[in-house]
Amino acid sequence: MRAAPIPEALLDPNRDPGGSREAVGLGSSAGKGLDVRHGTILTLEDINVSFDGFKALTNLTLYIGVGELRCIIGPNGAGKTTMMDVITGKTRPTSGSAFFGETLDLTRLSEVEIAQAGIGRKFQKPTVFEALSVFENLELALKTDKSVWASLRARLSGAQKDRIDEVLHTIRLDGSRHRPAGLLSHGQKQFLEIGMLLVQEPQLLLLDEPVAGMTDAETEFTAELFKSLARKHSLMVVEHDMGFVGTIADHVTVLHQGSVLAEGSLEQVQSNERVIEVYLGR
Amino acid sequence: MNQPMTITLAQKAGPRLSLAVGGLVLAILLALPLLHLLPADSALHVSAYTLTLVGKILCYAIVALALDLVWGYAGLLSLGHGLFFALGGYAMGMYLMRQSAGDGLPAFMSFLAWNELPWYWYGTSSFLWAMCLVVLVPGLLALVFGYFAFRSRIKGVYFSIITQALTFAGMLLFFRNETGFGGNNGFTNFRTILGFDITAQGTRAVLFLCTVALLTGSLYLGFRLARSKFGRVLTALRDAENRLMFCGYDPRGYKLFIWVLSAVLCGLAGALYVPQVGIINPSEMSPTNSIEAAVWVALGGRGTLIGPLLGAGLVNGMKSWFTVAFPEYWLFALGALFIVVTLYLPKGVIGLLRKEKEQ
Amino acid sequence: MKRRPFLQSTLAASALLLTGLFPYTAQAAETIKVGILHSLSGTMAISETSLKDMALMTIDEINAKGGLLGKKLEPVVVDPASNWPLFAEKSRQLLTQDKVDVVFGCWTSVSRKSVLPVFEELNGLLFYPVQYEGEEMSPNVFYTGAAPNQQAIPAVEYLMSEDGGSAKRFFLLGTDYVYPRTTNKILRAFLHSKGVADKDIEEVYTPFGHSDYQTIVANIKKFSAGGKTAVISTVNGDSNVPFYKELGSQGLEATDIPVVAFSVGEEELRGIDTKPLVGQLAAWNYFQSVENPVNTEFVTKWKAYAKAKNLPNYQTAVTNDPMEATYVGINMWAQAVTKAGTTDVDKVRDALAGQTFAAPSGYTLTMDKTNHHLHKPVMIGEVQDDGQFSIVWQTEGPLRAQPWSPFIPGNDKKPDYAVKSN
Amino acid sequence: MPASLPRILMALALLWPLASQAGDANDFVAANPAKQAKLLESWAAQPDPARQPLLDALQQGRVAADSSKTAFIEEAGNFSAAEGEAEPASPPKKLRLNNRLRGLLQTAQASHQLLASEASVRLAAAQQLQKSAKPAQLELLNARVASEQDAAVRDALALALANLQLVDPDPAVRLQAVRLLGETGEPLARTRLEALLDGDSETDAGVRTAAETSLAQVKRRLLVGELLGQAFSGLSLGSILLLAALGLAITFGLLGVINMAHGEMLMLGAYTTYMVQLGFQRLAPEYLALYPLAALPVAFFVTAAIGMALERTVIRHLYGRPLETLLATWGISLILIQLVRVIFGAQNVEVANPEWLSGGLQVLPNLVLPYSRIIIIGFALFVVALTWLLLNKTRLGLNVRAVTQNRNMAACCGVPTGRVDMLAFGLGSGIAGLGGVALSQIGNVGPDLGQSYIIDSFLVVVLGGVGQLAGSVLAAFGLGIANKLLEPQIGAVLGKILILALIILFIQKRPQGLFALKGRVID
Repeated sequence: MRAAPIPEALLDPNRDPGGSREAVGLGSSAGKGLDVRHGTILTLEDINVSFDGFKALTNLTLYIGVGELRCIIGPNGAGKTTMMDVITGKTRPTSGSAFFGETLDLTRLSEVEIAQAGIGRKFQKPTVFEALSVFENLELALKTDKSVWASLRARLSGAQKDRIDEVLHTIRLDGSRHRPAGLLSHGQKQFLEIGMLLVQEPQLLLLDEPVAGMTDAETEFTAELFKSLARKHSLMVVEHDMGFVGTIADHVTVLHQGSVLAEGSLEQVQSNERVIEVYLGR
Repeated sequence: MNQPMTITLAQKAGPRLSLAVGGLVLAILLALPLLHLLPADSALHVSAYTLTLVGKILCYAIVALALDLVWGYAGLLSLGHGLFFALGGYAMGMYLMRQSAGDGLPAFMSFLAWNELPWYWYGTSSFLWAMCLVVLVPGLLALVFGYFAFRSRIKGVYFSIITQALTFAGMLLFFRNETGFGGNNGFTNFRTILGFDITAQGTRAVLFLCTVALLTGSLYLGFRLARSKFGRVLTALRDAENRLMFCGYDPRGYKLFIWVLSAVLCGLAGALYVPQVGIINPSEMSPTNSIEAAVWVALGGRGTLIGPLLGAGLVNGMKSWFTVAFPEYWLFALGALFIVVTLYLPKGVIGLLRKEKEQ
Repeated sequence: MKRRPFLQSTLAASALLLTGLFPYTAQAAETIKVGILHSLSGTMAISETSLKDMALMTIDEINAKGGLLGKKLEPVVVDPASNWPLFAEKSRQLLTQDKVDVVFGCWTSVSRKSVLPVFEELNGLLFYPVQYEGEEMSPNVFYTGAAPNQQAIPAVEYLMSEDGGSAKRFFLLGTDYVYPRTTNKILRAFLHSKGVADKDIEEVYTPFGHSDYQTIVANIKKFSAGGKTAVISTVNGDSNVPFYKELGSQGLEATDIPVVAFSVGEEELRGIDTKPLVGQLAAWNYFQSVENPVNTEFVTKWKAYAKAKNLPNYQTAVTNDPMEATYVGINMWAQAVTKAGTTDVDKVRDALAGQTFAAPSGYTLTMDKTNHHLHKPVMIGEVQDDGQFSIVWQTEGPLRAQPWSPFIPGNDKKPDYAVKSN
Repeated sequence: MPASLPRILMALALLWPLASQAGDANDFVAANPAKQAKLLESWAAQPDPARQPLLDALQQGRVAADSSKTAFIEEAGNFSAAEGEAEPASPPKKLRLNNRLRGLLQTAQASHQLLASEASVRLAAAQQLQKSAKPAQLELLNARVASEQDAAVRDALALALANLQLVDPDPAVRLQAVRLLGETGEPLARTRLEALLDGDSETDAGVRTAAETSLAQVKRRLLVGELLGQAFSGLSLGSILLLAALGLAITFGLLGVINMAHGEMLMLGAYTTYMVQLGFQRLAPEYLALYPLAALPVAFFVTAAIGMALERTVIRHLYGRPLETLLATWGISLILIQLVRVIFGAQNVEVANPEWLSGGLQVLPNLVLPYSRIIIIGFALFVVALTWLLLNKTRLGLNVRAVTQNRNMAACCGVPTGRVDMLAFGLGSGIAGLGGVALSQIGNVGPDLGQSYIIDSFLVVVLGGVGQLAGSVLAAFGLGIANKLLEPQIGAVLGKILILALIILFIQKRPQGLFALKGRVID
């Protein structure tokens, strides 16, 4: 199988992918050490993963540009979640290379190191710390020194409190700040998790079905949120909801049987015959 | 379960009441050894039996608290805490044996016709070094074991079972005469501690006070930990370890810290237990004892600081009473208690008390 | 709604706790209190329960004869639950809270070691009824079981005799704890003194609760090819069944390789099918099958008692050595109290020295004047298919105990009278 | 000494025919043990078919004596005089033999049985004599070898003779004997040959060299037997661990209940066996030998019923809270232990192996495979197969797997989850009950029986990988064999400790056990 075509935008050195060259310097999200000289924040090349003979990913090659908002779609079992596992270090590929920026080899880093390097992940099923209050959830996610010793002496500074308040406001949970996260509704948990990603200030956000279980209004709001996040951050969104994908995506990648089937704008992808074949059946 | 909530809850429900009860209990505990010093015919005299019994239960309470730190807060159920407790006890026992042996070898060694001390006995005649061992031996063992276990992400039942295997192996090892710790008889017949007669009223009172101090200290430590960000990270770790890792926390360090701390607390409790009870032997390492400790915690209410103390007190108090009043039936009572508590009081006795308060 | 019952149960629980901490003390002194300290639950219950019942029977018997010093005996039974620290706690409770005048109890050495400091501190009186490794002589304990020279050494002498099969090689098999280790140490020294070389002695230990004896039995077989072999077993209670079953199924018979056991008596044989065991040996100071009027009466009384109290499996009730030792101990204590005219520990201790009692073993046993141990006869019994022993050899008369075995270096300097270990 | 003893015996033997008429039985009964031993030795050297009934009676313990030392033989409760006509002067008392006499009696029996008409009896007798023949029997053996018709018996006799010929004055005879011994695998032959290597005891160099060659051969055969024995004991221990753990593999492995009361299910299975045995003894003593077979279904249903009752009353409230099931089942286990202790007493109860489960199969001279163990290995495999079939080929199994994988989904699909849970727990408990029946045949049956197996059972299940039947099987046999390999090297105690340490290390390496399912991480 041939490697999927690389988007033009990424090949053209004169073009700012996602128009976000300057985003590198924006906010604190652009990690001090991360080398994104070539405008690519994530590079996956020829990734293979197999579980006891079952090939979950086959020669997967994918690039995400700095500040880009990429949607990944694909039928069940296409390898979307496995790909996220590879990026976050949860699953080790049998072969292939995965780089964050130009220099960070994701296949050699532990999950924690990857998270600390600036990749945040939202799980398919919203996962929050149910026994802690909403505020405490955000406090834990906050970008700060996360070593044992630091946590023993940690006190929130005024600026940090303000930051949490700000995010609480953004995700519309100011009213529930002292409620235990376990008592939130499904949609609220989704937002809380997104909020946790925000305070973590990663450069790359991996979002696995973020709007599942949300009302239309919430979905709309999420779309707005993501659009505002792009450019400052790079986003990779796995989603089934085509409507949602249509409202946010500049670029869409279709995965099928563990490798990239098609890539391009939503219209391009939707008119791709192979995609139609896969989605609609022969 | 929900620790931070319960703390806020307790605060709401009336810190004054909690403080008053706590202060009262502490006052009683501090008064007991003083009353013990009264002449035996005085009406207020507290007998050595009561004092050692309460002292023993307090030591168990420390173990329960230590276990709760790893189980209730970090979600790691150890079925091997008896090992750390016994190791601390053995370290103290070595010192006590050396004290009663004077310049010679401990009695059981001359009896095995050993002519010199094994290397690991060197320096145990020094109280200071023995105290170091009390902390170091359980601490280092926990560190090494924990490092490997947490590195391999062993958790849940797997963790419980291998800790059980660990303490079982320890028990078999200490059973052997050849290991050099007195075989299954262990250490008994202690005479003096720091030159004081171990059976003297004053020594008993001081040992008891040390136990109370250790318990209060551990409680305070636990309280501070639970209220710090560290405590919240532990709770988060217990409920969603993966989420925590993707937030950039390395769970290994957190687990290892609390695990070693807990082991050291157990070791200290063991060290205070031995001179009060007068014997340390390998049966303290039997898996059954460690399971019983888990039962104290569950009974009292895990994830709280006071619960384990209540649990240890209740179970051991009942044990002392039942084994005299209905010697043949106490196992029925104990067994039924476990079942009732797990079925109807998932939050333990403390949950029950809280419910009362809420209404 | 649920509030009240909950409150009540909490109150009840705390009441339980309080009564546990401060047990009501003493009623009027119309009775003489006798403590019974045997595990009724846990791993040792298997052996100790029948001693508790035997003690109660003996106390009933003394009460039926009018008690002591005009007072009835009142037994105080506690359950130390096979938990050694609990033994110490319970003994303190018996002595200081219940204020008993004497305690009958303990089985394992570790339990005795656990209570010893308490008895010495409070000047209590303990009667210990089980054979043990020796190396102890406390003024507060009377040992009515055998010391090693009253059990192990005569047994080995028998094995070396022509009647015992003239054994040349010895396989010492034990559970890995203090009693087997010490006994085997003494036996090895004894065998050396008889000219048996180290290559003809094999010592093997198993962990507690060991249940797989395949390898060991195979090794015994292999070892026995080198000459007439006897196995000396100090295997602990529960492991005996799998051991004997394995001997049987691998076809080792007593005629080929006799096994002499020091911890297997009538009570243990109740749990074993004895047909494959016929001919295996045990060494004790008493067997139920001893024929004399005292024993006949003793056995009859016990069976009647077991039936009257509806003890489990009373149909097959048997007596054994530690039960006899308990019986002898209580009776000797009663005689000493009568002689001293008081239950005061120091006076009773003095009165006990030289006390004699016509025991079910058919001998008149004497409490030694100085060393707190009974003079006891030694008997070797062969297992019969009915679970009883037939006595194949016995000493001429009772032997004086040597708690400090001469075969352990350094013991020659130990005094031959009881001194506090502290 | 060895030279003089035969001579004395020969002299005695010459006198014997006269004395013999006075009545062997009465002589024996009147003699003291030392004299009885002499009598038996002389009988062994001079077999007389007329003495056979007496020997049989002695061996069966039916010989008695009255106060006048007249011998009587008991027959179904009646005593009749062993010789001539006599009425007991007092109630006859049975003669008790000690071990030494019993051994001599065996040898004497064997001598007499050499005259038996059945070849198989003669063969067994010859084999017995290989072990215990005395120099006094040299002449007898020589005569029998010469007259024996059956080849196998003759070979066996020749070997028994060879043992005695090792001290023959003629080097040629010795040489032949040594060569003959080299063809056996008897552990005793090894000792006998080793004794010849020494220049003092064996003067002839040729015999010494032959002894060396023979010894090497014997040693090789012995080694084979030892290795096979080790392998077998490993398998056997593995099968026992497996039977102990299999029930747990279901209740813990599939249902996720940390079932601390599992050991007590084993114990109840064993006690059921005891009860069935009692029942047979009372009601159908003629079929007593079959009681273990009858106990299997009974134990299965009894423990399954108890398991189901526990599941319905306690455990069903605790699904999804595994660590709490630990506490509740621990409570259950305490109650069951004490209950059994109150009902049956704290002592072990007697469960006897029936005839067909006693003894063993003599494969090599130094290798006996006990029938009980062979059958238990087979039984373990049978139970595994049965469990596998139940779980994989039946509707119940499908439901169980569905419920354990996704309870809610299964409920939605119309699977009666409550019933399935109950049945699955019952199945696990029932299998534990079957394990209990097997354990009762090799170990003790007491209230604490389960406690001694519970830790091992958990280790097997965890090591194999929770929820993996095949993993449990592999882990059980692996542990059994590893244990038996280590035991001869470092002893049982250190072996056990080392095994525990290895398990801890192994779980570090493979936290999910031997047979873990790999796959996408599910959160």
